[in-house]
Amino acid sequence: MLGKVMAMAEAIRRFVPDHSTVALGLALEPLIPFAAGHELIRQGRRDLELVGPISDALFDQLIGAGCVRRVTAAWVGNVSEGLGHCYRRACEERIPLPLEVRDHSNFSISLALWAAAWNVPSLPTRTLLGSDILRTNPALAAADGLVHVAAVRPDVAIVHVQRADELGRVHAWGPMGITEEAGLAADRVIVTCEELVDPSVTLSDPNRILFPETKVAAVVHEPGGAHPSPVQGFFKRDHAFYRDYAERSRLVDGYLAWLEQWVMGVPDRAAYLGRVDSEALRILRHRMSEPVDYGDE
Amino acid sequence: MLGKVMAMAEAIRRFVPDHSTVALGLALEPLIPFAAGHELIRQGRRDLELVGPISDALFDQLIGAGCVRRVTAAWVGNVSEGLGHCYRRACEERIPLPLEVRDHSNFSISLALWAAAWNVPSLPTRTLLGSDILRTNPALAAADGLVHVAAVRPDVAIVHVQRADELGRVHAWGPMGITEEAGLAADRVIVTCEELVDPSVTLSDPNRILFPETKVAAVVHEPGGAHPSPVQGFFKRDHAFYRDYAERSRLVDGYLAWLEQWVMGVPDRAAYLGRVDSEALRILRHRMSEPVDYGDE
Amino acid sequence: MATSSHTPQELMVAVASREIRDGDLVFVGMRLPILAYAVARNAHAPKARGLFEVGLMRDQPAEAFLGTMGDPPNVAGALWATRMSNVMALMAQGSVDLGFIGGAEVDRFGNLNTSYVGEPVHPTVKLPGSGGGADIAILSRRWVTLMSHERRRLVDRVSFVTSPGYGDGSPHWRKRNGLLGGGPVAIITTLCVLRFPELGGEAHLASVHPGHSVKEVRAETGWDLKIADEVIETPPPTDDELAAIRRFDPEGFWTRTA
Amino acid sequence: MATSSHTPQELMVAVASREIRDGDLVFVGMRLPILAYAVARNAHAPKARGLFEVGLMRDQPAEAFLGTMGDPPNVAGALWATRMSNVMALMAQGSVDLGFIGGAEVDRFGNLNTSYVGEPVHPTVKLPGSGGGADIAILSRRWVTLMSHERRRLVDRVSFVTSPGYGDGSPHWRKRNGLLGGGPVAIITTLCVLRFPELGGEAHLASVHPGHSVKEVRAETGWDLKIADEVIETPPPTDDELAAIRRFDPEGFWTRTA
Repeated sequence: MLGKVMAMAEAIRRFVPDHSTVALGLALEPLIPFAAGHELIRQGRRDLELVGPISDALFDQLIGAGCVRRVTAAWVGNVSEGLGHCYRRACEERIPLPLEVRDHSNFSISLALWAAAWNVPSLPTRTLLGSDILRTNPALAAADGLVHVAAVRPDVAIVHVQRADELGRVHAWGPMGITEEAGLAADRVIVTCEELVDPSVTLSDPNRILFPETKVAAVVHEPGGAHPSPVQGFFKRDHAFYRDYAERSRLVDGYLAWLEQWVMGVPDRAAYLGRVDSEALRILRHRMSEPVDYGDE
Repeated sequence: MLGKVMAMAEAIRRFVPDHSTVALGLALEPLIPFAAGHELIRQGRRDLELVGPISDALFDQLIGAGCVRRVTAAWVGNVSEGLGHCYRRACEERIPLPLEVRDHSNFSISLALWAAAWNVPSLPTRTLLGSDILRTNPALAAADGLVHVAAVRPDVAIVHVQRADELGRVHAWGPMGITEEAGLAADRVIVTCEELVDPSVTLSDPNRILFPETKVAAVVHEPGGAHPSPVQGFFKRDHAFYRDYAERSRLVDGYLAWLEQWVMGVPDRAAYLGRVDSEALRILRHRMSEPVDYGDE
Repeated sequence: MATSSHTPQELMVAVASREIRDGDLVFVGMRLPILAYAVARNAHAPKARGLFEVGLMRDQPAEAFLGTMGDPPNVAGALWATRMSNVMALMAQGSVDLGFIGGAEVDRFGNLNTSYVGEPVHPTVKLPGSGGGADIAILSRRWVTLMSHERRRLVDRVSFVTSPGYGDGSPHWRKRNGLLGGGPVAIITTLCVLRFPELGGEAHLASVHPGHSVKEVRAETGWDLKIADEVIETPPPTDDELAAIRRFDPEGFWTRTA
Repeated sequence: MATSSHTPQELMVAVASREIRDGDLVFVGMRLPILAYAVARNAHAPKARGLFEVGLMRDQPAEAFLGTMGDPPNVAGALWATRMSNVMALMAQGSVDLGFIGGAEVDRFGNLNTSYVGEPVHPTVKLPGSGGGADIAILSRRWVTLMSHERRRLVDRVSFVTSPGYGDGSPHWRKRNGLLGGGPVAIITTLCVLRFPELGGEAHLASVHPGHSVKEVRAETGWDLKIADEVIETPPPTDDELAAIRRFDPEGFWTRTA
């Protein structure tokens, strides 16, 4: 009854309606919830506002598919390859749709989420002074030698993590980017995970639990759900896959062919993974952390 | 050469001069660096500003010993027993010295440290609206329906943790209170630890490392250095010791006798522990955390 | 079914536990409320969660006695061990349904003083301070305070408002001053329970504990206390409640000492 | 001793690595600077530390090739895996000695544009944006940018300042505008190295890479480039530098492709 486990299609249908503000790709290059993003595309979600820091190819894919009305982010492109071609087409030619851009820096988008997490209208910072980003983003205001970054409150944050339990206690490791503040700022969190584990595993280390379980609305067991992004301890980054996407998405037809092959033409992540040599990407050199003792009596 | 390990007396002598602003007791009831505080008293440190959230008996002991000029904290007393008698005498009768008090709430002292960590003059919050704390603390200003909490930048934060290595990589677990923001806000951190471990232990779990090593000036291997406060996995809280301190510190003479017995009359922590039945406090029921895999290749 | 032999503290814990609704996120605080949470969780509120400013969220109460919220048994099995600022973030968002605050001095409008008796510059008594009290009073959806019922503690107006209740008692005082939370709903004392009107304002006597009288309560209250139309006798702790209290406070550290 | 056979990217990495002083805390960023950090760490800067906005601090370079700063080899053995906001806190405090920023377009005063070519409302080219670039440009003590030397990239004035250098070049422009960090010290291109005066201002040609000429540099630069009194030839990568570069980029992903 308390369990939050569901299939990806159900989690996206129930918790990410059209017009939602969605934070994802919050750890920058690793742990990007590509599987969840592709389900958003398959379900034809529209008018989304995407929120993120340096945002790798998934933002570009969602924009190309026409799901996105506004991007509030520090960077949108293909981290190892450069420009995001769908992002360019949307901004330069309104293809497939016009796109509103609210530029941030990595620091300022983090502060925008901390402002929402602490429920204040804005937080001050010394970054962005002297940058024209202040001119184009109405959510940033300079005053008294400081920049005031308006709160950004996502309706939902989508995170891919290494392991979670059915009640939404999440363990993630590696660099966290802006994941924690996004989860605290969001109304709710959708978790996709490599491993669905027993609560005795997550509760054995409460300091590693990333969010309060009260924020987590859905837990989707989706191994490989972050491909082609890396997952510490599970998968290496598939650089070639990013390169192939960059080349094929250069023109609209190429992008649409790519989308058909990897998103529209596959029913779910399992089918997608059947077309990837994920074994070649699997991490084989294990480096286990030293346990700590929560002994109490 | 790179090693930061030193004896308590040297760490306090080198890194906590008179007039310092010192943050300690940052995890509230657990992990209070009593051994470091007692060394401050033995070395006759003067004119300190103490910074903390709910601050258990150590603040009271330092105030009674005449080390403290100002307290910037949310609460000063004896958590399981109630009032802090030395704190009362200092505020009510200027015994042994007058004391300046800058009252905060738990939330506002945390924000004061985050402001310093992010190097901004203040951070806004909705707490403290309607509280007379705004009237008495000049570091808090109400405007536009918000309270602006001025940055508090400690010269040094002193933390007791479960384990650290000689280069200052720290693993601590259990509730962290305001430890992280205090360490980031402080110019430098003094670490006292139950276990001095090999870097292969700390670096096996970089997500558990509490501060950047660049902040850590000294590592003191001081088992039992938090007594009578609890240390998850190591020691239970010594409630009777707090009760005894509360009763004996009710009057100045009793406090001074207590101080002679437990601080001035003992050369160091080892001698102090020789007078405590620490075996009765040792935690015997172990609860090890499930390891995580930082595998990379 | 009620039993006759219980201490005033045991009754206060039982009464406090009944303020916890199932599913509540409770900002627990210290001392008696820790027991009240444990009692509620084991009785009528099995889906309640506890939040502790030290940096913890729990569902099950700790398995062993707690002298403080940061004692090791409160950490083992926690749902979240984190920073205080993250716990405060949840409360600032309005996610905390109920908070408990210990009071040294309270007034007719539910304002708490835990800072100074007398002038702050030269106090006759320096109290420990806010801790998280002001944060709970301002940000939680509703809150309750527990204290010993003495005329010097229940005063007409506190000289220093550490944790605001309904301010000067004027209509919508909290809203006008930008306070997000709803304010105090009850003052649980050693003699009785005081409650507040739906929209806040002045406290009134709602129930008197067994063995005590309205007359005694008025004599020990520092203002002309309003009395509810029907003052009931506070239902004493049930055997189940007492059993739970004594399981979590086996030596009576909190409930069987003065 | 220098070798003749190296790619332009390999030279740029070697030159960038020489900007890192021993003991520096380096905000590393992406691509070539990741290699520059590895080269410096293995040569003249064994006590340097690297900071990555993804949320990492390292001493030793990663043991394996990195396509991004967040690749697993960059996490294993890290000194700190944390939140971006904590990494930014260190930079906001002035603790970052040197930062690297990738540039799409730079002007004579060292201002970088990585946002818009043309009007932001109807850009002719939408570039990816700041990432951490603006943060590094404003908050690090000194910074360096690397880019392909093309007349369309090195322009008189950028139309959009994503990451500010010395603004309009007027004296103390950064200080007057409240920028904490010191500003750019070098622009490393495929043809040459441009440097800035001690107190900032306009870039000048400091060294020309082997096989290229001042004339060529001027022709490929979008403003009337100042020339240092003594323009030297950029010292080519040493064998040790090349060996290190090729160890950390074995397939030439970053240094042997266009």
